[in-house]
Amino acid sequence: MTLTFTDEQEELRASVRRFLADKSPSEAVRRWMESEEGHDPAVWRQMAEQLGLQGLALPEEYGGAGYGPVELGIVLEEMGRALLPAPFLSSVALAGQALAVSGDDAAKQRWLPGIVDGTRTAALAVSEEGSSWTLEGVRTTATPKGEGWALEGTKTFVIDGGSADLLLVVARTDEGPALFAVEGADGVSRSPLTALDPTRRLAHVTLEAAPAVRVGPAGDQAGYLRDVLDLAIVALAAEQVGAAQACLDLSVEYAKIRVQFGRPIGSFQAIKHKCADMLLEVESAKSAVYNAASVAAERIAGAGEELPIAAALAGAYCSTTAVHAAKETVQIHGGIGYTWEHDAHLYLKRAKSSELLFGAPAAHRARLATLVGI
Amino acid sequence: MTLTFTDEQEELRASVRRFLADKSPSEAVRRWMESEEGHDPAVWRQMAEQLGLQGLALPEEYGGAGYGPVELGIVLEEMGRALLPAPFLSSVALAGQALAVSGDDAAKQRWLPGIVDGTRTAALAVSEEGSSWTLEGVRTTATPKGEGWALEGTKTFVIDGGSADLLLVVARTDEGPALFAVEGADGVSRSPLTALDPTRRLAHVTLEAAPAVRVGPAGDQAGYLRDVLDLAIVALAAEQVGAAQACLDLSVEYAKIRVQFGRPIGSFQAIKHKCADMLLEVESAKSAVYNAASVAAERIAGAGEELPIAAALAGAYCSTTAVHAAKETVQIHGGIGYTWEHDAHLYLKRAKSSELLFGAPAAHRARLATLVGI
Amino acid sequence: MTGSLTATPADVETDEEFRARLRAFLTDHHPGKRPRDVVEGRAWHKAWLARLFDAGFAGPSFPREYGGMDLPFTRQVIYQEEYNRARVPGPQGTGLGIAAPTLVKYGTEEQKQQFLRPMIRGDKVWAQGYSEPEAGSDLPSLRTTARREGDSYVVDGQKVWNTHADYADILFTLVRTGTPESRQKGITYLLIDAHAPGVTVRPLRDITGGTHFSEIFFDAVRVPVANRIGEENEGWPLVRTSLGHERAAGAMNQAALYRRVVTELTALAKERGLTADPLVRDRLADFEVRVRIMRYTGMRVIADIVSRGEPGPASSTSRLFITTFEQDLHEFAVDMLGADGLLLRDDPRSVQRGRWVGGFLSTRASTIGAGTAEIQRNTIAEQVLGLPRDPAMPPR
Amino acid sequence: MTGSLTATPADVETDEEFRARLRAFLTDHHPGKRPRDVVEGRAWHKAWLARLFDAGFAGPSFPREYGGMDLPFTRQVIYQEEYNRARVPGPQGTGLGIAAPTLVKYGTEEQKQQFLRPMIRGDKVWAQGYSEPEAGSDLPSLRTTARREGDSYVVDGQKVWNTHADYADILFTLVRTGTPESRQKGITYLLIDAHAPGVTVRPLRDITGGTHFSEIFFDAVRVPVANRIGEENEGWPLVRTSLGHERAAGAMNQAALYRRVVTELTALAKERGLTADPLVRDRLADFEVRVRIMRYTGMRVIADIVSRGEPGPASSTSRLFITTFEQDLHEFAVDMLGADGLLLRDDPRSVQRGRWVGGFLSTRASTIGAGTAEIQRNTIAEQVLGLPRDPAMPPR
Repeated sequence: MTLTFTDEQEELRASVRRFLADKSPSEAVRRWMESEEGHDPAVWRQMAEQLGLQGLALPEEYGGAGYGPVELGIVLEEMGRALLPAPFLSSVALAGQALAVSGDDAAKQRWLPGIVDGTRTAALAVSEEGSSWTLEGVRTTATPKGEGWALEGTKTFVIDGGSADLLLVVARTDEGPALFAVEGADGVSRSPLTALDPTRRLAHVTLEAAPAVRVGPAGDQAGYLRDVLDLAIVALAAEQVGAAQACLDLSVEYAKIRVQFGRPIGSFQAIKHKCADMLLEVESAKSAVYNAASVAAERIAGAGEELPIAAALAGAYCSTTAVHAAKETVQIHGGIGYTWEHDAHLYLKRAKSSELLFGAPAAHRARLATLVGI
Repeated sequence: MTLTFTDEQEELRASVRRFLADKSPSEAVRRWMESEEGHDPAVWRQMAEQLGLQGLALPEEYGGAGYGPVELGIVLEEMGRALLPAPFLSSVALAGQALAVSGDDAAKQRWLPGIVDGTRTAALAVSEEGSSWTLEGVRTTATPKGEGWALEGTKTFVIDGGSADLLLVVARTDEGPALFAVEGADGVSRSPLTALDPTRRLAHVTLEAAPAVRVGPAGDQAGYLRDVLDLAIVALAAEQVGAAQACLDLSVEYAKIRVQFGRPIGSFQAIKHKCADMLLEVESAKSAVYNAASVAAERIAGAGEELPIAAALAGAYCSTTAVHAAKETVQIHGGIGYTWEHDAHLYLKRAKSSELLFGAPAAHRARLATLVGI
Repeated sequence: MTGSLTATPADVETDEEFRARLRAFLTDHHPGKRPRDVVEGRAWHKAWLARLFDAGFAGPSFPREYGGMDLPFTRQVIYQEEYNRARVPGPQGTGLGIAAPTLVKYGTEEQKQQFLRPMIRGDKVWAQGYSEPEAGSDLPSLRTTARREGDSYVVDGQKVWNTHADYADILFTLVRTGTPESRQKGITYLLIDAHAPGVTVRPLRDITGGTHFSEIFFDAVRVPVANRIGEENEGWPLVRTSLGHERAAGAMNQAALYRRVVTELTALAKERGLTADPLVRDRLADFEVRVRIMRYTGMRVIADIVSRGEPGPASSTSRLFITTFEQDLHEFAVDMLGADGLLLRDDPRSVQRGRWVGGFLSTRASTIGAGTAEIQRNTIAEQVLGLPRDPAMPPR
Repeated sequence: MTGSLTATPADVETDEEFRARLRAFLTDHHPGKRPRDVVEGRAWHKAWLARLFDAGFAGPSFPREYGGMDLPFTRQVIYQEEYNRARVPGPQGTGLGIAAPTLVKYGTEEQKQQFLRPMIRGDKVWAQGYSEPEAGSDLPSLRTTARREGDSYVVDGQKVWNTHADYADILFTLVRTGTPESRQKGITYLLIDAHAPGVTVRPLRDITGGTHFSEIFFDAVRVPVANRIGEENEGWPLVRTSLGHERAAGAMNQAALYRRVVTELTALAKERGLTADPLVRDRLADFEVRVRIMRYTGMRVIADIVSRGEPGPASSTSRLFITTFEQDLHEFAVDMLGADGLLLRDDPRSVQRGRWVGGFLSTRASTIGAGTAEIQRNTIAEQVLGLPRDPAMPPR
């Protein structure tokens, strides 16, 4: 288990941070979050072409760099910090990793190269109405039809589900839940959701006899699906930690310069103690997510049996940390933190949204309790 | 509903406070808490003879003054504040009120006068091993035997159960739970418990064919027993509020005089904010318990259907408030608060003990949820 | 206009008769649903307030000579209970709650005659001009200046966080007339015509995406000296004009409001089958505890005022209690709803038109506006508990 | 005595061989159960430490010339892991953890030769004399004085909160040699013979009812100037001697300890059927989360030290994390057990000999001793985050 970073990894972090500071500063985030597309396609292309970020953690045989969840986590942490609006989490971390661990060579061959070079995007559709990020809650059905399958059901809160070229849909079969690839508009209707976080697009997807291809090797009972869900949780947790760190940084900076009663507000104990508690939580969240990313890497290498535990732990702790940090950031900034112009609310909305998309902290803890035998 | 006090009630509070400051200062509390008896019999007599406290809230026809739970609450608040070690809660508030609402004239005639004049004490035995302050948890049985009944079972955490002249025991009959009076040693074995709070005596009581008299009018299915339990919870909540106020007072006083870094620690925001939060909780707890006492008074007068709700609410909130106040008092006092010599730990022990004796806050909230239809 | 008042004077009417009469009026004349359109809504609101006034039911705590009802405190409480129960719109702007008591206490007879009646009738909407971008919690450091020129002051500067300023007629404003370092000792209280030349009001977009607040810019605005309340440089104490009774009644209103909200949240939880989860039940029960305590505390404060003439320490912590409560409640509601709780008002699938997530955002202001929660705790500690001031703080 | 060390030098032994050799020693020579009697227990403890030393397994981080093992840091971690796993008693007193690094850094060669070996072997027990009744969190205000008289200092004053002082041989003590107002600039670091005339050690009863701390009274105690570490009036920087590596290893030990404790608490909850309650499960899961994070953070700090030579900011918050964790954990355990959780060790019906309620009381000290949680937060904010100091605080 590695909990510290190599020089190469630190260099990756630095270059992603530079890139995002340059290409996706706050003004750009705000411009694109209010746009139709929701993100800057030029930046998306540059990410792929200049930095190769989309392929960084995807297999070399499909054009990727073959790194793993640790490096992906570094990238996501920086994207969370910059609040980058882009289909990176959805297409690369969720769908890309899902394909990569599917064991289905045909599917990988067919879709990974496009994800890797950024020319195509994919989304992972798990949640349904009234359910959350679990296999148990899936009611969408898949029935064999001709050479392929037909899907019937409704998926919701699909991240970037409105724009993705490929939808990877978890659906029930007689043999249990499995993953299906849906392309094209046949039997698929997508509608955007108007939700809290303006920097992330969510969609409602209705499937009516939608033609689909099963993803996963023949005979496999989709045992890897739990990994798919857990890898998504770990990826989101990395983003959350980056956002929490950004909140802490904003708060500390502001507390140093904002003067009230003739002194910087950071000289008041109330502000100091808030910042100290944020640091404690941010550092603890880093421990949780670096461990989880490290276990995820082992999992991809065929070991890492602790992944469900590590993911549940990171999901529970990092969610809470990010929301708390964002709330404190608004509070420490006072009136200015309540304005649309300041970024505090963007972090708050991202954090609160992320906290609930893949299961609330209590749900993660409940799963953890079962996993560790409580 | 009355939520403020009359001049007469304020005078009662002042005289009880004076009496306790005079007769039961900290040194006396400490002396008696380490004694065999656990309290000062002389002070107990003076409370009865000079102030008539034991009879204050008990019916006039048995020698009491005929006041009710509001006045009793005032007395208990002051006793909580002074950490008085005496069988007042057990004998007067628990057993005395139980008899008073039993509707059983013979029982009242037989036992109330002794409780009122302080010559005899009584205890109320509800909890059993693994259970708490509920009727559902009672497994002790009562079977008819001759003119009376025979009790079989084990009661625990009986407040002042070791020294009480009379034990009022909740036991099961074929018709449901009922209250029974047990006097004498026949079939009764009592052993003291060594527990957290040194200012309150607790006992474990084993009943083996113990002869008992049923308390309660013939034909009644002991419907008043829920009131008995609720009156106890309200009484304890009053004590808790008094203790919490004492903690706040101690903390504020100390914060004004203790100098660190060349200034009183009360000038630091961290200490100020702790004290402000304590005040908020103490005042809120007062609202809860004054309401509960007022509803209890209505209940005794035949109305007050909200008593179960008011008691559960007061039990939940006041318990938490007292424990929090006591923990903060230790913390604010720093090293000195960790010494045996300072009273902070006595409040902490009393508060933690009281929090758990009649059901933990979450149990009160669960009951409240059911009562209000959540 | 005061006819209806004197026709049924308080001394011949019992409290319960008064309650019945008010309730009947509010029921019979209930203005119905507010029009959706903002401008129409304001006109509708104004018409309601005028009708209320004309029937003698406006300004319960204010003197009759200025159009108020001059009710004894117990009857003010009844008034608030019934008003709240009827769910009719309250005053527009913040004049009645904040400026009016100041005017009554510090205004000249001419000022009271001129300003109070149109304010109470709702003909003129008042908004506050206190906060500034640089002077947030530290109000005494405000920088908007007023320079005396003959019979006028010339005002320059910027205010922010002004609710209702975008449609207000009069801005009650704090300005600096002393030296820049004069703090509390150089502040003057002015009533500024919001329509005067040089006044610009700009809506401020907040984190909810809405514009509930404005910024006000003063560019050489001329204000008659006659519009000064109190003396020059002596405006600071006016800010602290005790709202004791109003505040107590306000707390009761909040308690009644949140009583409804908790009931609605519980109903929502049950409807969605969420109360099967003991963690949800425990939290809901905790809100039930707190919302009831909110009411008991309000009653206790009122009872103390009635019986002793002043509220006890409980009144000092009410606001902190309520603001933290409303933040916790709305956030919990979103959490309880899970991802569905994230949908905003505009989404057709949103839960109850996104009220909970909207409340999650808007209640962030609860612990910031009108003194942050941190400043409130300082004040409670110092003024109620008597803890010593921070030696590095400017004198109060 | 150093024979066994040189027989298997680190450079010819792999980490795993070292681990195996240490584990074998600790297993084969495990001293068994500590005698109940306090005095016997201390002698038993001393004998174990001497055996450990004589086998070359004492003082992992200290130079060999003074009897230590001089292990590279990775191997110190292995040492701590195995030591902790074996559940054998650690050092007596607080010398090895606190005074020894100070001596190594600031002591003269003579002092190191004289003091380190007997300390590492456990022949001499060391206890700290820093805190005073009036100087709690504000250590620079300490008042115990040392007056120079020829080759001696004459020490007068009182210390408090001294663990192990009741059986210590040497007290490492801070005394004032400057003016009463000199604060950090007038403090000197002295080693005082605990058996010298004029030293009185009095056990202090604490809230647990036990005597885990003592008070120390100095009444004209003569201390040779040779026992001064560093220069006169320059003792203050010695207090801050970085314990970096030891602290990281200590945090790992705590994590390992609490790993066991959480497992035991969970087992207790299951045994009593309490995990059926989702509220209990949720809390237990939260402790599971936190105790695992404690370990990951420890590993992360160690990994940073190994790879970069210094710990990151995570090391600054470890103590706060652990102390609040241990308070929460013990209080929750009592709550979970209900009234049964109130029974003390001496009660035959107590749950697990009252360990949880005992921990509830003793962990109250966790956020007080060695700097309150409030002071810790100040320090983190100022020294790690760079927030400005309170202008009304004395300079650091």
